Amino acid sequence: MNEFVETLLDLHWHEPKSSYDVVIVGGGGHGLATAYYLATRHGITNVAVVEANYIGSGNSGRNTTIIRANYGIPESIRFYQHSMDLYKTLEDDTGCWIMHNTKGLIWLAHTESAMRSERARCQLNTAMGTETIMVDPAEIKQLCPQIDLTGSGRYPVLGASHHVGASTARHDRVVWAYAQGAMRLGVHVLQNTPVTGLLMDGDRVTGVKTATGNISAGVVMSAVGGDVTQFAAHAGVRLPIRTHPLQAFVTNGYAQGFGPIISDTELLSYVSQTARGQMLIGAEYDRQQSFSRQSSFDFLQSCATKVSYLLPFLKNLRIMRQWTGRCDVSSDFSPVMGFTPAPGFVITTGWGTWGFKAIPAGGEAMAELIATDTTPEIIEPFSLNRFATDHSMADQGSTGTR
Amino acid sequence: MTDISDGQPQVEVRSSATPAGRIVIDNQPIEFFAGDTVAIAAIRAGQHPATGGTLCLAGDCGNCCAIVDSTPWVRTCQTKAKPGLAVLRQPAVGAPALNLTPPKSAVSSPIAAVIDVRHINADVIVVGGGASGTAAATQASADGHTVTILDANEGNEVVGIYAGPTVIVRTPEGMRHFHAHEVIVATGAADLQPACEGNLSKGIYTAGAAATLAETHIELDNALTVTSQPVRIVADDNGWVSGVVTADADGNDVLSDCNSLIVDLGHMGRDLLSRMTDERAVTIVGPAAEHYPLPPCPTSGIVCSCSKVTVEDLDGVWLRGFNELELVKRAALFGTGTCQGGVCMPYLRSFVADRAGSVPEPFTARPISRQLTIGEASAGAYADNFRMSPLHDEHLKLGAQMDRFGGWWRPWNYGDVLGEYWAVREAVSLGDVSTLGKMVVSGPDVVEVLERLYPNNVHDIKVGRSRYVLLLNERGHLLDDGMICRESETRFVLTFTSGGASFAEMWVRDWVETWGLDCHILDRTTSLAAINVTGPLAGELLRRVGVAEPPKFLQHRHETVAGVPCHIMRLSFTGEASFELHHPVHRSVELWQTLMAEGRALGIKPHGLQALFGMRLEKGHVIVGMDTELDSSPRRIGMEWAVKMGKPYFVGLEALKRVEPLPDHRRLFGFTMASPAPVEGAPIYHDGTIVGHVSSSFDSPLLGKAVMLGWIKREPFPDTVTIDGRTATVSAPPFYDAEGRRARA
Amino acid sequence: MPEQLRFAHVDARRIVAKPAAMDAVTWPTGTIALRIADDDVLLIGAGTTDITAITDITVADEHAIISDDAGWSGIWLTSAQVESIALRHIHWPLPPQRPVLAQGLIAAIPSKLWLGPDGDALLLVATVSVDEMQERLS
Amino acid sequence: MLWVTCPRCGHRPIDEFKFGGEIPDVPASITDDAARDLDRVWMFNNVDGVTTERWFHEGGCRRWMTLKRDTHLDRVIED
Repeated sequence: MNEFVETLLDLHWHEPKSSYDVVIVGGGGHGLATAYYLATRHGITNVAVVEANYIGSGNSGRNTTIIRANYGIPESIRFYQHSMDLYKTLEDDTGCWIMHNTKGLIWLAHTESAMRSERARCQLNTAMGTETIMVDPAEIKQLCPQIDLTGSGRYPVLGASHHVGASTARHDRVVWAYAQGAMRLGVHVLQNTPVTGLLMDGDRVTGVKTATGNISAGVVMSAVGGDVTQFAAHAGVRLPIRTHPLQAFVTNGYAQGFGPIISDTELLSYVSQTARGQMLIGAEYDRQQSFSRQSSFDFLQSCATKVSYLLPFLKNLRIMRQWTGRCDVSSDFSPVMGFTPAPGFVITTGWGTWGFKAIPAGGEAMAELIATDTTPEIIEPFSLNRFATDHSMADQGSTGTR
Repeated sequence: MTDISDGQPQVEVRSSATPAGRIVIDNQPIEFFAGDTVAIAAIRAGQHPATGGTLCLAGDCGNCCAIVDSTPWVRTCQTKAKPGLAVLRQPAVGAPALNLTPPKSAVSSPIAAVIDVRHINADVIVVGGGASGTAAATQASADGHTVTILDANEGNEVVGIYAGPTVIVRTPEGMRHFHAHEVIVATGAADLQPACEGNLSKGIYTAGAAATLAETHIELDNALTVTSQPVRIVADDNGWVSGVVTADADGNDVLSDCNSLIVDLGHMGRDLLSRMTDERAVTIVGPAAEHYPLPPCPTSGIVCSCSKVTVEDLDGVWLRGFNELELVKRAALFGTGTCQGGVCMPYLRSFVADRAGSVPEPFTARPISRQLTIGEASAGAYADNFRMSPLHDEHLKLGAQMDRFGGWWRPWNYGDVLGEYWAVREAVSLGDVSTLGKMVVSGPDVVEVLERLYPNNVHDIKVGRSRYVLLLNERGHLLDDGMICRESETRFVLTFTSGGASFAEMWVRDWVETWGLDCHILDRTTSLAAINVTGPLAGELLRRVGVAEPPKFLQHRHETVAGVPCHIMRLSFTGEASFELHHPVHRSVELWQTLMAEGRALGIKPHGLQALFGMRLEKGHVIVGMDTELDSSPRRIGMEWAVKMGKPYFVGLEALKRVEPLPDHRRLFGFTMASPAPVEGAPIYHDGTIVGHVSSSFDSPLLGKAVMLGWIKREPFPDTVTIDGRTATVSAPPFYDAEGRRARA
Repeated sequence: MPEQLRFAHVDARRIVAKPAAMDAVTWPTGTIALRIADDDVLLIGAGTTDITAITDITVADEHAIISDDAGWSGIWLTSAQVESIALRHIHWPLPPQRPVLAQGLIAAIPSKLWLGPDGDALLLVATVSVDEMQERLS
Repeated sequence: MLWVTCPRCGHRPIDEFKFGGEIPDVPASITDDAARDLDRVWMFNNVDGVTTERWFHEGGCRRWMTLKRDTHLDRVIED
C-alpha cells in the first residue's frame, strides 16, 4: 500500500437525520473546518455538513495549496497569520498527514514602485509578527537558483520580499483531516445532497431543503463556494460577490529541486513544486464573471509565457493537466464572514483566491461565532455590514494575487 | 540481432532495408529504420523504451515515457527517431530531475517567437484519420463543408478542444490554433491494458501495439496472446516476461511460457477530447463514442501504471470510507499521471462498481490530452506592452535610470537625485510628463457631462483657466485626479494621471453614453507628449525660448514654443512655478533639446520620478494609488474642498451623502519628524498599538527633516505618534511654501 | 517575417464629429479617411499628399474636434507582407472587401491596418508602442 | 477562445476587450434611497445564466458595447 493511502484515517459516515443544531451547507475546507471546531472546541456535534457533490469537490480540491499571511492590512495579516499557526499544528491536532511543508515565498519586484510596495509589506508584516524580509537579487538566487534575474532581459529582478513562513499542504488531505476529525466526533457529512432552498419562518432561516427532504436546523451556515449568491438569495440576503474562474496547471512530476514558492505581482503568476514533484503554476483569475469550470488555452498560453520570463527552465517541462475553480471575489477583495440580516443564517464567503490558506482560522472563527452567537474579534473587520458602516477593507497589496 | 544492455534477443528484423541512422538509448547506440519512432527502434533493438510496462504504441498510456534530448516525460511511441537523438530511461523509482538548462529559445527573450504559431479559421475539423474519421470527413464534405482532418499519425497531435470551439494542435511545424465551426472527434478506441500482478514487466504489448509492430516488420519472439485478464504475468530477473498465468475453464492457474505477451482484452473509447469541453459544436463518432463493457474488477497488481496504484491501494482507501469514484481517485492518487486516466479509467469504474454495487460515471476529463511543453504552450503570446515616451532616448543619453511605472518606461532618476531636486527648487528643471492622460471633450452638453463626472464645480471655470479636480467612482472613492482646462464655452481639455489615463477614457465614454448626453470625446494621450518646465527660473526659460508672457497660475493657452505648437498649462505639482508644454509627439525631441540647450545658462537639469515624488510630498500633494487606497473618499484624504456636496448630482454624490453622517474613522495625515525618514509603509504606533502606516516619506533637503503622509485608521486621531521607534508630529501639509507663493511666482 | 520592418512617423488629422455630419463629408482627394468609429476619422495623406497642408476640412458640426494627430507611426506593406503578418500575428480574419480599415490587436498591440484597393496596406500603431511592435514583427 | 462581434470592427477574440462588468440592477424590493445606493455600488446580481454587460473594445475602436453572455457556460450570445 502506498504511503498516501496508508496514512489516511477513516471517514465515519452516518445515516442522515431530519434535524440538527447546525447545518453547514458546503462540504469544502471551510464547512468541514467549522464542523470540526464546533465539535472539538465547543462540544457541538449535532451538526450536519451538507455537500452537493463529494467533499472537497469545489475550490478546496482545485486551489494551488499556498499558505501565507503576507497581506497588506493589519486585520488580514493577523487573521492569516493565525491560520498559518493553526496549519502548523493541524497534523498533530487531527492525526492526519496533510503534507504540510514550510518553504517560504519570494514575491518578486521588477520596478521601483514594486520595491516600494514590498518594503511596505515587510514593514507591516514584521510589525504584526509575520516574518517577511527584503532580499536582494543575490539572496534570491541563493533561495531559488533556477531564477533568471534578468527576467529574460525584460523583467529584471530588483529585489523581493521573502515571506519566510509560507508553506504548502496537500489540499485534499486538509479537507479529509477536518472531515475525519469532525465525523469521528459524530458530525454527519451528507454527500451528493444538493441544497435546493432554505426553510424560512418569516425572516428567520430554520433549515434547508434538499432533493431528498427537508432538514431543520438551529443555525444554517453557508460555506458555499461558487453558487453563494444564488444560495444566499433564498434567505433574501444580497452579497457583494462576483464569481470568477481561477485557473491553474501542473506539469508532470520531477525530482524535488525547486525550493520556495515564487510569486510575481507584476506578471501576476506564481510557481511552486508539489510534494509529488509537479510544478504547479497559476495566475490571476479570469476577468469576466463566470460559473464555468471549463479551462481555456488562452490562460495556459499567457500563464506559460509569464512564468517563462523568470524561470526559463520551465519551458522544457511537460504540462500534464489544467483545471479551473470558481472564486467568489468580494467588492473590496477581503472575505465576508459572520451574521447576515437573516436570523439563523450565517455566512463565510468572499474567499477570492485565498480561501485555502484561511480554512483553519475561518473555520475556527465561524465555529466560535455559531457557538457563542457573538462575532469573534479576529473576524469582526470582515462582517457583511462593513459596507453599510463605511468600513470596507480594501487590501490593495493583495488584489489579484493568491 | 545481438543482445545489448539488459535487452534480450526477442525480435527479428525481416526488412532488408538499410538502417536510417542511430539513436542513443542510455548511452548505447542503436540503429533505426526510416519511419521508426523511438519506441519502435528500441523494441527493434530488443529493448523496452522505458523501464517497463505494457506498450500500446498509440500514445494512450505513459509506459513508454523517457527523457528525450533532455526533456523528460516524452512519449517515445510518438517521437520519430532522428540520428543522434539521445534517450535516457526515466528512473523507475522517483522522478526525473528538473532540467535546469534553459532550452535555446530561452536565451533570448520569450518575446521572440521561436516556435511558429498560426491561428487558422476552419469550417469542420475532424480529429482522427482512421475509418470513422474518414467517413465523417467524407460526409461533411458531401454536405458542402470544408474539412480539415487532424491525424496524430501524421504528426498533428490535438492537445485540447476549448470553447469556440478552438482546437489546439501541435504539429511538426509548430503550434496551430484552429478556430472551427464544428469539430468531430473520431479518435477511435484504445486497447485495454492488463491489470494484474506483473504488468509492469517488459515485453507486454497490447493487440494494437502488436499489429503496429507487425506493420513495421518486427516479429515478436515466442509471443503468446491472451484474450482475458491474466492471473499473473511472470518475469525473469531482468524484468522481461517469461510466462503468463491464466485460469483454465475450471478456474485453475495455468502457467504458459513466453518471451513476449500480447494482451487482447478489449477496448475503451478515446473520448477524452470530447469530454473535456462542453462546447455544443463538438460531436464524437465511431468507436470513440461507443460504450464498451467494463473489464472485470481487477484483483491484483498495479492498476494505474502512471502513478503505480495497486488494487491493494484502492481497497485501502475504500475501506477507509473513501467510497466515491472521485474520492478514491484523489485519495489513491489514481489516474493523475501522464495518461490522465486514459487507459486505467475502466478499471477504476469497474472497481467502484464492484464495491458500491452501481457503475459510476468516469471522472472529469481535464485538458490537456497530449503533453505539451510550457515552451510550446507559451509560443506566440506576450505578457505586456510597455510604452515609451518619445523622449526615451534623450533620457538614456542623459544617463537616466529608467523604471516602468503605469505601463510606461519613465526616468526614475538621472543619477543625481539631490541635484535634480535643487535644480527644481533653485533653478529650472525639465520633467517628462508625456505619460499623462489627455483628452479633449466638446459638445453642447459638455458642461453638464463634466459637472456630473467631477465632484468640483466646472461651469464657473473661465475660458483660458483650469482647475484641479478629483475623479470619484460611485462609491465616492478616489479613482484619479487631474486638471480641467476650459478652451471655450463648449470645449475642454482634461488631464489624468499616467496610470489612470487608459481607464479614464473608458470611464468617460461609458458615462457619456449612459447619460445619452451630446459630447464628443478625443483621447490624445499617445498623440501628445508633454514636458514640465518647473522651477523659479521656469518662466525665464520660457521667455528665452520665445514665450513673451508665460501664463499665470492656473492659466493655459496654445502658443508656439521654439517653433513647436504647444498647449501650455500653468500649474504646480513640484511646488515651484510649473509650465506643462503639451505638444505633438514627433516634435518632442527638438523641443526637449532646445529647452535643455537654452536652460544650460540657467542651471537646468532634468528630474526623474524619484525627486518628483519627494518634492510633491513637501507640498503635501497626494499621489493617487500611492497615498490613496481603493476605498479612499475625499474626506479621508482631507480634500473635501474639492467636493461640492451642494451640486445636484455627480458620480459618487449619493454614496458620499450616505456616509456623511457616519463617523470618520480613517484619515490621511501629514507628519514630520527628525531625519532619517522612515521607510514607506512603516507602521504608525500610538500607545503601543499599530494605528496606521506611512504612505510616503521623504528626507526634505530644504526643511532638514523628514516629511510624510500616512494613514491613521483608529479614532481618536492623535497629535503625536511613534514611527520607527521615534516620535513624529501630526502636521497638516503642505510642509513647504504653505501659501503657494512660489507656485504662483 | 525575416526582414526588419521600420515604422515611420505618419502625419494625420483627427476629426471627431456627429456621425451624420461625418457621413456627409467628402474627404479631400489624396487622403485616406480611416473611419475608426461612426464619430471618429483618422485622415492621412496618400502618396505625396501632405496632410498638414490641408486645412480646409469642414464638417457640419459646430462642436467637431478637428486636430492634428501626431501619435501614429506606420509602414506600407505589400500584400505578401500582410499575408505573412496576418498568418503569424493576427488572430482574427481579415475583412474580404477593399479598401477597408481593420482594427484590432496585431502581435498583441492595438493596431490599425488599412487594406488598400491595390493590395498594398498601411499598418499603423501608436508611436509609443512602435518599438515593441518592431521587435515582435521582426 | 471566446469571440465577440464588435459592431464597428467585426469578429474579434475576447482578449481585445476590457470587461466592464454587469450593469447594476437593484431589486425593486429595496425602496429606501440610501439602501438602493448601497446595493448599487457594493452588491452584485452575479447572475448564473444570461446577463447583460458592458465590454470596451480596447484593442480596436476603443468604444463600448453592450452584450449578452451566458455566465453559466461563459459563452457570448450573438443575436
